[in-house]
Formats: sequence, C-alpha cells, structure tokens
Amino acid sequence: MNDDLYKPFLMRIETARDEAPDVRTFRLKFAEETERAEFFQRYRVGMFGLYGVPGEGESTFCVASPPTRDGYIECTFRKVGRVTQALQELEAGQAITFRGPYGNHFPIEDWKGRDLLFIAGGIALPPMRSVIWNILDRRAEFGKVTVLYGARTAADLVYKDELADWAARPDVTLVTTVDPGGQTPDWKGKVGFVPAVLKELAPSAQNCVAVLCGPPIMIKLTLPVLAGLGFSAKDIYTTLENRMKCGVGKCGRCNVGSVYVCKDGPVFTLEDISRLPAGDM
Amino acid sequence: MMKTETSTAPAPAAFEPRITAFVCNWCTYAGADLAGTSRLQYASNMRIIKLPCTGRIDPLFVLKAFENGADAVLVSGCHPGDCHYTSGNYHARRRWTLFRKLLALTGIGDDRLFFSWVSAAEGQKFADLVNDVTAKVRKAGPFCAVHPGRRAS
Amino acid sequence: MARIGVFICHCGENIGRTVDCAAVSAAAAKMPGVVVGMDYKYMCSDPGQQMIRKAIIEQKLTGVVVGACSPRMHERTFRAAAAEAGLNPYLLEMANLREHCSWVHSNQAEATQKAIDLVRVMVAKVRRNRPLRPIRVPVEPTALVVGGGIAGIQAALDIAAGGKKVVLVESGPSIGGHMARLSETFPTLDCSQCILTPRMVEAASHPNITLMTYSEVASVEGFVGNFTVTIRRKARYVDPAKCTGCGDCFNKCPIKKIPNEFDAGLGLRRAIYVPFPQAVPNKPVIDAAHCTMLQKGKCGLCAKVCPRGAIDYQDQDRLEKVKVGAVVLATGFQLWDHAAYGEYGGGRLRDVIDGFAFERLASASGPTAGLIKRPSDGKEPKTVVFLQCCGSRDDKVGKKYCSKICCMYTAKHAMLYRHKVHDGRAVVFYMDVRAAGKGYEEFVRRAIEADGAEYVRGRVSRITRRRDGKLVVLGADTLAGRPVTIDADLVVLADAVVPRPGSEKLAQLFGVGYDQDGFYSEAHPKLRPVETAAAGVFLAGACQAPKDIPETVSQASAAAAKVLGLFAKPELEREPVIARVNRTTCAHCRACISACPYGAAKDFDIVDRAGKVLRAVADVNEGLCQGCGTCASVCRSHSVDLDGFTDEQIHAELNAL
Amino acid sequence: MKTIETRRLPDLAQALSAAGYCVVAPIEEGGVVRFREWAPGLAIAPGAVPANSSKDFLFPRSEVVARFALEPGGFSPAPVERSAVKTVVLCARPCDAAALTALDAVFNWDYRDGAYNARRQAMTVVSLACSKADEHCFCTSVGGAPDGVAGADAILRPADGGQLLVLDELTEKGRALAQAAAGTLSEGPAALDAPAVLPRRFDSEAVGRWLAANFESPFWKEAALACLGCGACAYACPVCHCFDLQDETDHAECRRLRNWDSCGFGLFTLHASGHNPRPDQSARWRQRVMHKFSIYPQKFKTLACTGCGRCSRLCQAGMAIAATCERIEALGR
Amino acid sequence: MKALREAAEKLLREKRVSLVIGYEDRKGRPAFFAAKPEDCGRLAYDASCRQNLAAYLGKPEIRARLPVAVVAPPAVLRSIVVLTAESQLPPGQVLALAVDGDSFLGTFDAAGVAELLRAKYSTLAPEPALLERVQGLLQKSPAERAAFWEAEFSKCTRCYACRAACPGCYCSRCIVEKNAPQWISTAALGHGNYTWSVMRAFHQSGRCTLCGACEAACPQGLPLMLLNAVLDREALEEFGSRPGYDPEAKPLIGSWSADDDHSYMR
Repeated sequence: MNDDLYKPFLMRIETARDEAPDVRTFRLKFAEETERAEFFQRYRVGMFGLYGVPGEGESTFCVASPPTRDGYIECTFRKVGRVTQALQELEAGQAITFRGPYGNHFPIEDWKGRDLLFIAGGIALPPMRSVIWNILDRRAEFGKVTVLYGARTAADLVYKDELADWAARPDVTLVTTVDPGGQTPDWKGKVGFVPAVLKELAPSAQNCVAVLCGPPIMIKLTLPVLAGLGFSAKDIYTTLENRMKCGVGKCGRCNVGSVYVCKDGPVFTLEDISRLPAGDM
Repeated sequence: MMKTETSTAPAPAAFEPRITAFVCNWCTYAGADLAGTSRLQYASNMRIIKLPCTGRIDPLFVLKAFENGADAVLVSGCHPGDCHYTSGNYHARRRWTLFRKLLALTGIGDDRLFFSWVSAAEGQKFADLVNDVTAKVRKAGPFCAVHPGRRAS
Repeated sequence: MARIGVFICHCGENIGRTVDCAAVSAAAAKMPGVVVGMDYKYMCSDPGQQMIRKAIIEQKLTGVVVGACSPRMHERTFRAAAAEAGLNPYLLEMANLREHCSWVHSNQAEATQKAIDLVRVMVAKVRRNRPLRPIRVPVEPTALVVGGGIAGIQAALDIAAGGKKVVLVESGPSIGGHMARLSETFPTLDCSQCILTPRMVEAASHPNITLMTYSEVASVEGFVGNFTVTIRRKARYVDPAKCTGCGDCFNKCPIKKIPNEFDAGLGLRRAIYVPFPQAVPNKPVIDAAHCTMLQKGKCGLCAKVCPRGAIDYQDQDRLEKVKVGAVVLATGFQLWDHAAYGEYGGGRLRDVIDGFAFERLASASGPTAGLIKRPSDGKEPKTVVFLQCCGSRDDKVGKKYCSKICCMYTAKHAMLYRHKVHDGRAVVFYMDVRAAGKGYEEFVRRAIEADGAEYVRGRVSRITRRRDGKLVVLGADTLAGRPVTIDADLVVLADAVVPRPGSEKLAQLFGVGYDQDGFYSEAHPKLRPVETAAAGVFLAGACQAPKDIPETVSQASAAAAKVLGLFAKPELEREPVIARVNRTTCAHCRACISACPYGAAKDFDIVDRAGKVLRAVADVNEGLCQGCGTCASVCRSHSVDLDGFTDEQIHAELNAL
Repeated sequence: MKTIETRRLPDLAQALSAAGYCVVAPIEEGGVVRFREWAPGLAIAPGAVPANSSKDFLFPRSEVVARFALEPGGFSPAPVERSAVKTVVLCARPCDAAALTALDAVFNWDYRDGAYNARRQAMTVVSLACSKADEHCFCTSVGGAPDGVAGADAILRPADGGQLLVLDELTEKGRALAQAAAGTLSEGPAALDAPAVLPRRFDSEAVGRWLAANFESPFWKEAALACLGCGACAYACPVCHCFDLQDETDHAECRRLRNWDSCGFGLFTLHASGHNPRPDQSARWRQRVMHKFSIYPQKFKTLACTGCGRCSRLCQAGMAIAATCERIEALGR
Repeated sequence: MKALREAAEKLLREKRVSLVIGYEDRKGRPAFFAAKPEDCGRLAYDASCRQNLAAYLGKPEIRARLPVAVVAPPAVLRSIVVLTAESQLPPGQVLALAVDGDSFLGTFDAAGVAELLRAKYSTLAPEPALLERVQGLLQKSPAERAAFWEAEFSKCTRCYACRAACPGCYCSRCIVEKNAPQWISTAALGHGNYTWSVMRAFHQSGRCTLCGACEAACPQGLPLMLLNAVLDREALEEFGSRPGYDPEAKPLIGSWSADDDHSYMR
C-alpha cells in the first residue's frame, strides 16, 4: 500500500448539481482505473473521504454513493468553511483532490434479514443515502425499509428526485417532514419535528436496526423516542462528525476518549458512544 | 583586468526590481492618471494596488508583498489635510511612522520601503517618484537574496 | 465556479501603440478562472460594450475585467453595460492599461508585460468580488437649519419654497442675526432692516417652517436621510402662546441697566426683554441671570402686569427631538475680541469700538437714533479713525486670514459718518483695499472721492487716551514714508471675523470637520464648497469662512438646492463600499470606533432572547460609513472588512503579483 | 570498554560527519540549548536537557506533504521529494530515545507513515545516560530510567566523574555507528558514574485508572486554571505528534504542509460551524493529560510521556504534568 | 509578603472577589489562583516573577469568575490600565494588589491603579540594557540585521507562547487563525515566522508595557523584546505615547494628530 499518506489522487467532477441552498452534489470520476479498483476494493458504506482544492485545503465528508455503483462516487456537502466554499465554486469538468476511503463502515452484512429504520435530519441524509442505495440494490436480503427524513424547510431537503423515487417504491416506506413553518403550499409530507413524527409513526423495534444521523439536538430528542419504542443501544447506529485533518489516525484532532473517529469511526452504535466522554463531542 | 571578450558565460540579466505600490484612489491613483495624461515616461517596474484610502492599508499587506517577491514597496496617498475621508491618511501616517522603524530593525530600510504623498495634481511628482524608487531599489538589489520575510522557495 | 471575461481595449492607438493588446488578451485567456479573452479597438464604443454584454450572457460570465483606460474615466460606463447584461455591476473591475501603462512606457515588451500583470491582478481580485447592492437609505424630507441669521433664513425659505419642511433653530431670542444689526449695506446703502425684516416675517409665518428660537442643538444621532436631532429649548419664562407682545412687562421691569448685546453694549435693556423692536418672534424672554425674581425670588412685577398670565417663573429647559433628513449649518460669525491688542488699549478704551458698535451708532433704530455719538461722553466725534485688518492677516496675535468684508464695511462706515457729520474727518488706515465685488471698487472710490474719506496706507502702532479725552493715534503712512499722529475722537476697529463660540462643539456633534480657526470644512474647496465630509450636512454663510451678505445668501441658496436635491427622491442610493464587522470574532477593543472619521463605527450589544447583554462588539452604521477602510486596518484580528476592497480581494491581488 | 573523553565529543561528531552522518547534538546558543545540526567548531552541551526534543528530526515542525502546480482552470500534482538523510542524534536523553517507540506506534498503528518511517530508518540514536536530574524530571514514574536504553541504538554512559563516556552499542545501527567512529574511540577500563537518583513520583497505571473514570471531574476546571493555552508543552514534548494540514499558495504553486499543532489550542477542535467540543482550556488540558496517560496506553499499549519534564520546564505558567499526576493519584486513593 | 497575603485573604473573606490571581511561593513563582482565604498563605512576590498575570484577565474561564483580584507589579498595573482603556475589563470587576520589589502597596480599583501609576511610576523607562541591545542591532547593516533575524526566526516553532503570555493578545480569534484569507502562514518556516513575530509586535504598538513576559515565555529564547522596544521608543518619541497610564486613552493606532511627523514621506 502507498505509504505516502497525504498524497491525494485526482478526481474529475462529472456532474455537479445543487441540492438545497448551499448544498451541492458532485459525481466524481476516477482518473485512473487502478485507483478506482483500489478504492472499490476497500470501500464500504459509511466510509468517508477527504476532498480537496489545492490552495484551500481538504474537507472531510462521507461518500454518498454505494459500492454497488462502482463507476464513480458521489458526495454531497454544505458550504460551511473555506474549503467547502471553494468546492461549491467548482463545476463539471474540473478536478479535485481525493483521499480515501477512510474509516469504518455500517455492518450491513450483519443486518441481513432485519428491518431497517433510517432517521435523518437536514444535511445528514448523505451518509445514510449510500446505505439506503446499497440496501435497495440488494433489496431481497433485507426486511422492511423505512426512511424518516426531516428538514427545516422543504427547500432544505436534499436528493429531492431520489426521495420521489423512494416514495414511489412499494418496498420502501418514506416519511418526509419539515419543521412547522417550513412547508410550501404544495407540500405533501408531514409537518413537525422528527422526534414527534417518529413517535406518531411508532415503528416496531422487533428485529429492527435504526440508523440515526442529524443535528445534535435532533439526535438528543430522538434517542428517548427510540428507547421508548424498545430499540436497544446496540441496534442504534449513527456517525460522528468530528473535525478531522489527516483521516488516517495520526493527527490527533478527532480523538474522543479512546477512539480516533477517523479510524475507529465514523460509524458507532449508541452503545459505543455511551462509553465515550459526552463532553468531548 | 581579465579580457572580457573571451568569457563564454552569458551576462547575467540586469536586475529588474519588482515594486508593489499601495495607493489611495483619490490622490495618488489620480496623480498617476495625470502622469499618464501628461505622457510622462517612467520606469515600468511598479505595479499598483488601488485602495480607497491609505487608511485601508494594513501593514500585513506590505509584508505580504515582500513575502511574494516584491523587492520594494511604496505606500502613497493624499497630502495631509487632503484626505477624501478627512483623516484616513493621518491614521496611515502614524501607523507607518511606527511600522517603518520596526521593519528597519529587521533589515528592511529606506531603500526598500517608501512612503509618499502624491496629490491628484502631481503627475510629475509621481513619475519622478517611480523613477527614483526604481533606481534606488536597483541599487539595493533583490530582496529575496537577503531577508527572512521572503517566501522560501 | 469563476467564469471571468477579460476585454482589452486598444483605445484606438492609445493603448495598442505601446501594448500588444492581442498578447495581453491571449495571456489573460490562460489565467485561472478566465473563460473569455478578447481585445477590440474601442471597448467603450457601442460595439465594444455590446461585445461585453454578449459575452456576459452567452458565456454566463461571473466576473469581468476590462483592460482599458483609467477606471476614473469609464468604470461607470462598463459597470452600467454589465448591469444591462444582468451581471451585478460590482463584479466588473478595470485594469488601467492606458494612463498607468501605455501612455507612460515606451518599451513595448515592458509595457505589455506590465499590462498582463495588471490584468492578472484584477482577474485575481474579481474572482473574489461579491455582488454588491447600492445602499438605499430612506430619506426624511425635513431639513434642519441651524442658525437664524440671513444664511439660515435664506436656506430655510428656499427649502420651504421647494415644498419641504424645515426646522429653523436659533440660539438667540430672535432670528435676524447680525444683518438685523446693520444700518445700511454696501455697496448700495440699502437699509439693512428694510430688506431683512420681511424675510424674517416670512420665515416665521411660512407653513413649512417651524421656528425654534432660543434653542440649541443638544445631540445628534443617525446619518444622512435619517438624523434624529435633540434640540434644547431654553427656558424663556414667557409662554409664547399666551404672550401678545404688548410690551407691558418690559416697560415695567425694574432691572433697567443691562447692556444690550444687540446694540453692542451701547444701549440698555431690561431683565425681561426683546432684543430689538422688530424681533421675530416679537415675544420677550427673561434673562435669568439678571432677573431678581429668578435669582432671589423677589419682584414678580412682570407677572403682575402681564394681562395674559404668560409669565412662568417655573419654566425650564426642554429637550425636543426632531427627525430630519438633512442639515444646513449656518451658525455665522462674531467679531474677534480686539482686547488682545494691548497697544490699542486692550479693550479698555471706551471710544475704541468695533464695527458692530459703529453700525448701531449709525442705525436709525439704534441707541442714538442714528446720531453718531461717542460712547464715553455722548459727544459727536469730529475726527474718526477707522482701522482695517484689526486681527486679520496677523498670525502673531490675531488670525492669518483676510476677513474679507472689512474693507467694504469700513468704506461704508467712513461714508456714513461723512453723511452724518459733514464737518467731520474720517481717516482710514489700511494695508490694502480689497474690493473685488460687483460695484465694490466703485463704492470705495466714492467714499474717497465723493465723501472725502482720507485713506492712509499703513498700520497704527499705538492708540492712547489723552487727559482731554482725545485718542492719540500713532501710525505710519507707508506711501509717504512718514509717521502720522492723529488726535481722534473715536476709533473704529475692523475686527477680524471669527466663528461663533461653540461652533466646534456643534461640528463634533454632526461629524463635520473644521479648520484651525474653527471655520467649518467644506468637502472640497473648489467643487464641493457647500457639502461637508458628513453626508447630508451642508454649510451656508460665514460659519465656513468670512463672507458678505450676497455671498452668504448665494451659498444658503446653494445649500437649499443641495437639500432639495437630496429630498427629490424618497430613498438615497450610495456606493456599497462600506465596512462590516464580524461579530463572532470582534474582541471589542474599540480601535475602529476610535479611528472612524465619521463616527460610523459604534458599540453594539449582543443580547440573548431575554434581552440580556451577552457581550459588546463593534458595529458599523451603513448610513454613516463612507468606505475609507481605516477601521479594517486598525483591527488586529481582521474582524472588520471593507466591501469592494475586502481582505480576500487584496490578498488575491497580492498573490497574483 | 569503548570510551571517549567527554571533551572530545566534537571529535566524535566530526568523525561521524566524515562518515556521512548528519550529526544532531545539543548545542547552546543564546543561553538556550537545543538539538540542532552540528557543524565544525560548535561545542556540544551534553549535560543539558535541550529545549526541543529529538522528534524534530523525525517529524519536522513543518513539512511539505503534497505539491500541486496551479494552472489555468485547475492544477496538476507535482512530485514531493522524500528526504531521509542518514542522521545521528548524539547525546539524546534516554527519555528522548524512549519517546521514539511511542511515536513509532502512532505512525504505524494502521496506516504507515512512509515519510516518518524513512527518516526513522535513517536515524541512529545515541543516548547519553543522565547522572543528574532536576525537579522536572520524572522518567522513573513513567517506566523509564536515567540510564534507560529503550529506543536507543547506542548509549553513552558517563564515567570517571564525567570525564569519560563509555559507549555501548545496542543495535545494528549502533554498531555501525561505533564502527564509523572507531578512530575516536579508545578501548580501556572506566569506572561508570552512578546514574541519577530519581525516586518514582506517581504510579502511572493508577493515574490512568482514575482518568478513565473521571472525565467529568470538577478537578479539571481548577487544575487547568493557570494554563494559557499555548503550544510550548506540546512542541517540546518528544511524544506529542498532533498536526495540521495547511495549503499555501502563490500564483504558481500550492504546497500542502503538515505543521505541528496542539490540543492545547482553542482552534484545534473548532468546527467550521462554530461549535467547539472542547470549548475551554480545562477541556483541552484534560485532553492532554488523558491522551498521555489513558487514551494512548489503551490504544497503543504505551504511555505518551517519557518523563523528560520539558513541558513543565518550559511552561511559563508553571503547569506541571507530574504534579498533576501526583494529585490525580492522590484523588484515586 | 505578609501584607499582600493579608490583603488577598481579606478580599476573599469579604467576598469582594471570587479569585485572587497571584504568584505561588515555590520555585519559578508560577501563577497561583487563590479561591479560598486559606489559600492566600501560598502567595508570594519577588523580582523573579516573570509572568504578566493580566494575561489571565482575557481568558473566558477567568472572565466567568469575575470579580477577581490580581497581584500586580508596575508592568502588570499598566497592563490593567491598557485593558481598561480597551474596554476589556468590566468596570469594578478587577482589583489590583499592587506590589513592587518587597513592598505591598495596597488594593486598587482601575481608577486607583491609574492614579498610583501616575503618582509613583510616571517615570518608568525601559531597561537601559534593552535599549542598548536595540541600539547595537541598529548599528549593524541592514543585511546583518536581516541575517540576525533569519537566524532567530528560524528557531520559532509557532507555539504561540508569546501570544499566550501577553495581556494585549486577548483576541478570541487571532489574525494568524483567520484562514480566509490566511495572511500569515502557519508553517513554522522563515516567512511565516517573520510575519508572525513582526505583526504581533506591531499589534502591541502603543499598548505594550514592556513587561517582558513574551520573551520570558519563548521556549526558544527569541529576542522578542527588541521588537517591542523599538516600537515603544518610537511611539514615545514621536507621539508621546506612554501606554498604561490613562484608562481613557485613545488607541495610538486608531488616533492621530495633525502634528504627527512625516519627514520620511516623499
């Protein structure tokens, strides 16, 4: 393996599309077949990469496409800082630097035959989207699939086309919701905060795995609802989004308790997380 | 003296200084315009960065210019009392009085860092200034050869 | 992603002769972010502008650099063209390839290289430009005029005639100012009050003018279009609503021997008084310092005699707020105190008087009913010496500048004196006679030739009082080259014109600059003589520099025109080059607040939902900020930035060099 | 025994230099002793604990890790030269040498850092046993010793009251070095000086146990009050290895640099969103102590502290990690 | 020493402050935080105290615990006045336990500090030795000066101990931490090190009390005081600036006078 840890490879933006205000999705193509092959040999859903613009730096976010679609990768990100700002300004045809895939992954092989409940808020759908697509591409191996996705306003929902696809599928239950006041006149989903909608939905915890990603306040308020529904801490998965620089367990930045999120994460069960110092996340 | 005609080494290219100038929009920039309108000829080594007022010029800009390879820096604005913003140049003046002493201590002296007041009417002064500064810097030599503030290549 | 278009203008041969424009546009086309590089004979021509507009639309440009003449020449032109094509005009920048390059260099290689560099710098900058919107400020269409002299009256009347509301504030009990004190005016010898009082009355009765006499500006908030000015209404102790101006009170007031300021101390007034018979409003005020009722609680006579019960000894200063969109400062002048000249008696010689005192002596409504009588003994002076440049053009004791009006009014005084005292001798000491005005020189000639004023070129070195009451004036006739001694009965000093006391404080309230002598600074001495550095604050009259009446009135009308121009639109539009504070990182060291020339940087409290102050930071008032950027450069953490010249832009420009 | 007179250390340096080594040694300059490249004429100050640690020569404070040529409309990668000069660190403290094994762990626990390893392979460490210790030293509390050999390729031991140094080769690299320097070494008897006596101040395992259980203890708020949040401790520490990646550009080139960083800086964990999981200095000081005595041992089976005492010796505010550990141990009792 | 301890103890006992920031009675005289009256016995002061404790007044942890008292020799007293002038100390929330040499001078509020300084320390001047070092350096050629600083700045590791030590460095986001744009390189290499130290010194213009804490804190022993001293001298000579005496003072950089020198302007 290449031990030049910080040497990225180049990827070309095949398509770029705006998802929501300040949120953009790239489909990236590998410049070299060897790089593509090596990537997909290692890539599992939940892993992340470091996307860079020379002169600005690198930014960490998940790979939002599944390994079952191995000609490209997709990523979706929001403009929050210097690097993501620079990335937003890029268009199809231009190149970025990429390192990855890094980190651990969702253990979907262990989930075969089980029901799956995905709960996402705002820009936290992308980490889950790769999982959902992966599951849907191997639909027969899994039980019921339920997706509960909420955002502040209808405009803030990402992957609007795909949501429509999922909604149309008989083998997926999709529930979308927006915060009160965030609906448009033609809004057909629910209006309300994710925890309340989850309570109303009341999915069964029986043989079910929950994947939960979203802003800290949503997670905080949703966990008791899941517990109330009977989900155990080891069946609830989430991803941590600590600040990272190296991605390879060296630079120390993402260290929380005894884990390096970039290496030991970003995917954790609630049980794992309960062992980490809450005051450090 | 050795015979020069036998030398095969190419003559080193004459040193052409790179000079960065920070000027205010209302006086020195206009003074440079006037030099142009008057067709006054001067050395082509200076590149102007236009700002609204000398008051806007942070000393960091000067250090950045040196770091990026400028051999000298000129700061020029309105004469005292003429500032379009009434007192931006007074603020600047006080800043430069201190800053130039600090830079002098670190080896950036009067042959690298220049200050002037050039009004919108002083096209000739601007042209003379550029020529004079260029001549001085030519004599002082390349900045990058000698200073910790340069960018390491 | 940046999609920059670069357009290089040949300017006919002007740029193209020295700069290889095609090479520049070709080099530009390879610069990062550039998608179009073109050159053309005349970019500013219609086809040139059309090229730019077309490229903006077809190439979906996100920024434009025009390499042409100075932005001072055509930046507006090209920005307007960009706006027509739907590009925010502030996403266009110009590289100055003509004035700064082709016209000043003759070596084509060097000039071309420089042109490429200049374009590269602007491309780097424009990539960091952000769309800006002109700042719109709603305008309150009411003007404040400070000062009720002829300047303020004229400005107020003109604004009112233009259909806008005016608040006219005067610190004294009456409007009228110095002009009301003059006997006749040069060069026509019109009766001053005859031409002034109708205007005073008009100002008081005009439906668009609110008159606030005996009032002062206490504080000012806000900015052009939106000032909130607090006016201190000084206690009059007479309710003007009840008072009919009958005069019973001041006729009965027992405190009689107060020198009347209006008469330069030559006449007397009571403790309750109107300053002069034609005062507007013609309602008395009580001079609290002299009123025994107010000082000691004894008397109360005026209240007893007032048929309307208008006297109110409990009256107090009141503060009143007015919202105005523009301000005219017309605070006028006063005469310099010649007491500083010990050699002229140091102010102790009663028969050495200033010009205003002479005006009052000559005035038909004055303390002597227009008879020239000297103050010490009331006798008619037979020899009067007039001394010009007293305190003017003297940077040792007095003022460096020429007071401009003294030559003329001294000629007038000499003339008036000779008209009234036919056997009297009028001697004028002068340095030069400056009579540059319509009919002025003729007027002075008339004083000398027709009215026999004796003009002596020279200075007076000493004035002493002899035991017999004569004033011995020791001077020099520099034309004859000999000393002159004159036994005079009265000496009139043409004291220098200086700003009113308190004018500096007022300037500070409005953020207006003033010079070392205290005269208000105009925004530009030639081209913006009516404006000040504070947007929306204009100047009229002698507060800006010594002026005579016609000049004062002209400037007042000019100020009124400026105000009406400002009020012509409901909103103001301003260049969006203004500073912004990053409140997250501001440490509130207040350096920017100290540095801002306009008082635009201010303290700002960040509060939580309950209104509790979490911390203080600096903030910039968009209305006041003029965009110099001084605040940004004194900010150590770079928490202040300047739109149009941001840190990001300058950093990019420097990295492109 | 292979010996060399202490005063002849420069001769040893000269010999190694002649043999192709880049010699790094403690050298005094302006009142501060620091490890730096030795050059002929420079005196070696063997007695001192230098202000910097030998990690500087494995993990430099700033290093280019990637390079890009900037071009119109994009960029292309440019090669980065990996420099691994044959280096000897002469008179390293035993605590410096011991730190290398701790550093090896993090740079190789999963992804292997090639640049680090190349330099590590090219480096020979000749430590110098300590015959005295100061109040900041505490190697014996963290598994080390004044004459410990962990991480060293060879060790010099003072003898004859400091007049002589006795060289023991410990590894192949050490033997190669001894060979290269043979000309300056003598063979003969010497009376080894006693190593410094340094009583153990705390039980690092007990400290680790308390730390693992007391993340939320009010102790931290009070213990960190004096910390001013600079990086002096981390940068002097032979084991601290946190870093940042930063791009720097001029108009022609971008260099991606790996720069030292410290968990003591407020910026270290600050998210772009403004959220900071470690919002105050107590959280950052806690991270520093926890990482050294709890997290690192859990993860890499070695403490991230070798007791060199540099952090406390250099701390302007008197923050002393050993004293903190003593207090923690007392709290755990 | 006894008087200092008693005064500190009294403040805590009477709950006038929640914390006394002082120097501890042990080797190196490190910072010490007395929160209880009985802690005050550990306070000490002597000439070996190098830290400027006013640096703590900018820390959020300390601001959260106001009111506090600070043990303050003259340079620290001046820092308190500078911080007051820059609106960094909420009125009445910081008391100074003024010390000088062996004497304890009393407990003062911000106004009292300024009064004490004017009365007793109006003639504080930089150490002659420091000025001599500046002079010595200025006598060298520009190239020698550059070489001198090249050698010095090459040692800088960018640990920012200088910044942490300085009471004037209270920005919550230092300029070097601003990344858009990144004006000052964070790499510990020549130009970034140079720009960092030069700008940090410049940012103290008219604010530095020459307390020496930055230089004392520098693990690499960089002669940072040379930079501060040259600015201090220039500010005094040109503008009569004496930082730390007037709690109402306008910032030197951020004010101006029509009489300021510009003889160097062409």
